[in-house]
Amino acid sequence: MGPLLPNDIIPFEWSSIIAIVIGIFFGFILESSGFSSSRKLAGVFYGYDFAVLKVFFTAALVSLIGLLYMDYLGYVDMSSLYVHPTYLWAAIIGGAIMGIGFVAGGFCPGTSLCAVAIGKIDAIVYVIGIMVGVFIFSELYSVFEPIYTGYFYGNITLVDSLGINPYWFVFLFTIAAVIIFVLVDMIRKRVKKVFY
Amino acid sequence: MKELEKIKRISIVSILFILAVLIGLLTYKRPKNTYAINTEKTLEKITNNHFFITLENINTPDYVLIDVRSQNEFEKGHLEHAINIHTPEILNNSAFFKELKKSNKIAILYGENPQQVNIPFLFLYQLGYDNIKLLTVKNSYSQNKLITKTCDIEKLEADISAFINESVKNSKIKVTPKKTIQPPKKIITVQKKKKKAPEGGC
Amino acid sequence: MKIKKQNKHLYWNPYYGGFLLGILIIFTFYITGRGLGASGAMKSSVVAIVNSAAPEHAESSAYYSKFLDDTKSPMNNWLVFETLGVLIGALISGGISGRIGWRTQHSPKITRRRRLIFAFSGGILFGLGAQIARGCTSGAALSGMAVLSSGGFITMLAIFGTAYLFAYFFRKNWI
Amino acid sequence: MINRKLVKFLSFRYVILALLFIILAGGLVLLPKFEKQEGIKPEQLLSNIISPERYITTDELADRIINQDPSLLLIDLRDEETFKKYSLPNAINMPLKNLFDEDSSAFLNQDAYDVVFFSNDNFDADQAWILCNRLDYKNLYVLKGGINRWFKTIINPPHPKENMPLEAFKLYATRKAASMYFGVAYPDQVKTNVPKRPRPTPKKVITVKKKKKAPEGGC
Repeated sequence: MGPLLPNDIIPFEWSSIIAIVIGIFFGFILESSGFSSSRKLAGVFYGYDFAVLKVFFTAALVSLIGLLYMDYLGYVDMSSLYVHPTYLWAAIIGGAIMGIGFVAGGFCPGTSLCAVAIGKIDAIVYVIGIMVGVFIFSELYSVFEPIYTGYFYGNITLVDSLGINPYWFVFLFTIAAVIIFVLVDMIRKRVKKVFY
Repeated sequence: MKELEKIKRISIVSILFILAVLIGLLTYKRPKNTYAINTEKTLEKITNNHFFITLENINTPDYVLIDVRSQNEFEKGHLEHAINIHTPEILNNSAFFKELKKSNKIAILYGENPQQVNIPFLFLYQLGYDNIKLLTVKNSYSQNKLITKTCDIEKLEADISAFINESVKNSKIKVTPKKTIQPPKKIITVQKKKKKAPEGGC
Repeated sequence: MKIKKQNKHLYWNPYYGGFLLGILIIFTFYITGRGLGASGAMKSSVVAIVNSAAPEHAESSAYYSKFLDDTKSPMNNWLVFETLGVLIGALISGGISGRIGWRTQHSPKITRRRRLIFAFSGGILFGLGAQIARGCTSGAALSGMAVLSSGGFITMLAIFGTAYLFAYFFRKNWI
Repeated sequence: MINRKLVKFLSFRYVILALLFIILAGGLVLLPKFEKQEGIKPEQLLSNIISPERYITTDELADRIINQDPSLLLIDLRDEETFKKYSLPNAINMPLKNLFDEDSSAFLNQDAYDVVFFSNDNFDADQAWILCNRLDYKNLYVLKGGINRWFKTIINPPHPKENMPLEAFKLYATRKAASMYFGVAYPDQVKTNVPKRPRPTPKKVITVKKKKKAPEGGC
């Protein structure tokens, strides 16, 4: 039946209620897997706790495998799902700035909201920082405009850009992920334990 | 890292997930007949090469004549050793067509007139049986004997504008050539509101 | 009270959390056809604030006008509701395992002030980067990877790549 | 001792989980491929194309053209020069080859207008109709007999012989009037042909804003 809301199987008024419900689950999962503590998040860069990597890759893989099976069985039509647009240099430069922000601040927007919910003051400051960052971007929009709109390759998927078979890609990606998980555990054993 | 030891829940959930996928796969029944080519390819194929065949060259051995008319019309008269498959029953004997395709015989469809044969022809073509041809022939009965005349398709029989001008010329009274009233060029607003594209983003 | 105190730091198995998050993403794509998101809500709130503070400036500037349409306020947006849900969900989960309490979490080596300064500057950088790349880790990277979007993969690689490169400079904050 | 056994057991459980995961992903690769099914199911398509209610007769079409039916949209599937020589008033030329071009899909995939396909006879028109019906486009019709029948019935109606019933004469009268509308002049038009003052059709300019609703969003 494909995505239910755009196909009007569920009337559009429900979308905000569904958003809240999805948000509740999202917040619950993030918080209980420990993403509300910035030190656990930063552990992925310093080797003492690779929770972020594990959660991130498992979530991506499970959703990818699930969606591909549903697409094969005809329950969802992958071509009508929203694909994040590919602005090449915007993604690289934006990603670089976000990377530094991640290491410095210790949060990403989703996890900072979880931390705000349980009363972390640094998270609140972080969220205000994000708002200031957004404000700066919009004020200096003319400066960022060429990057922001340049090198647009459309909402393409890896299948279009690399011409690979999605099933094979997922299979190899899963094997790579398992290898990374094993390596990551070895690294964690060798790195000095940090109690947080 | 105590939480890595807690494995009970992850095992239960992953087994449930794999079970769900297996159930989905087992209960998945492949649709009985599936299209082989999509609409763009079909359009391109039928407009480029022609599948018409005339009455003379149909007696070579690996041609199979198929009559798409109804049963009683078939009884009244049909070309020699033709097989009768009425259009609504095409899907029921798709096995017959599959077997035809395997033994790469060419199936020639014919009916009362080419327009009537066009429907089963295009339908079968989209299902992937591209070993079919269309007999451009018109069947009619006189004293219950079948007469088949070849006819051609999409041929403009009369030049209408010439007819109109000529009729205007020889009509006695001088008729101001009434400019056929051209209603304003119709420009169509197209609201593609069938499916709301899912907007998304971070 | 002792039990509550004791399992304050008992989080889920990361694979279990990742698994449920994957299921949630499938559920979100199946129902709404779009992925999750977070920084979009902050953008809408900034737009709303600027619009209420200086409406004519908001109208004139190229960036704000993109998100302003007079039919509904910028806050009436899917992501804002989802962010509301995230706050509620985190509150519930925090409440269950007793992690709620006003505090600043920082490594014993650094002072609270330094942690707040870094959090603020990190926030600014992240806000800027999220706008340029049109998505943050959960919006562009995670939801992008779920549908194999190459933009999502590039963003994810860029984020984690630079984070690992610059981890050395910020190590005093964390270790 | 127990701890080491426990760790060994746990790592063993992880190995199973990892293997299960890889098999699950591998399963995707082994699934038999099939062409992406486009359009409605074959059974449904067959029942649609058998039913004749897609045809519109030439008399009915002539009547709707004369009354300038606003919801009528004529699509001529013949090639360029035959279209130039003669075509129905206000018809849009869309040769069968580029039925699925970018701009032509705006005319087909909409339910504001009744789309009537016509060609010399209804061979190409039927083919176009079947393909569009497979893509589930709504209210498409085919002109029965195409331009040839249009000529034989409307432009040059056969004069009914005496023994024909009254309806044949009435039908002939209406067809003759219709042919006059389409420009055919008859010698016995004694009274000067008072130019029928056309009702001023309201000037209708509707712009084609074919804006596919692109998924906006982003963050």
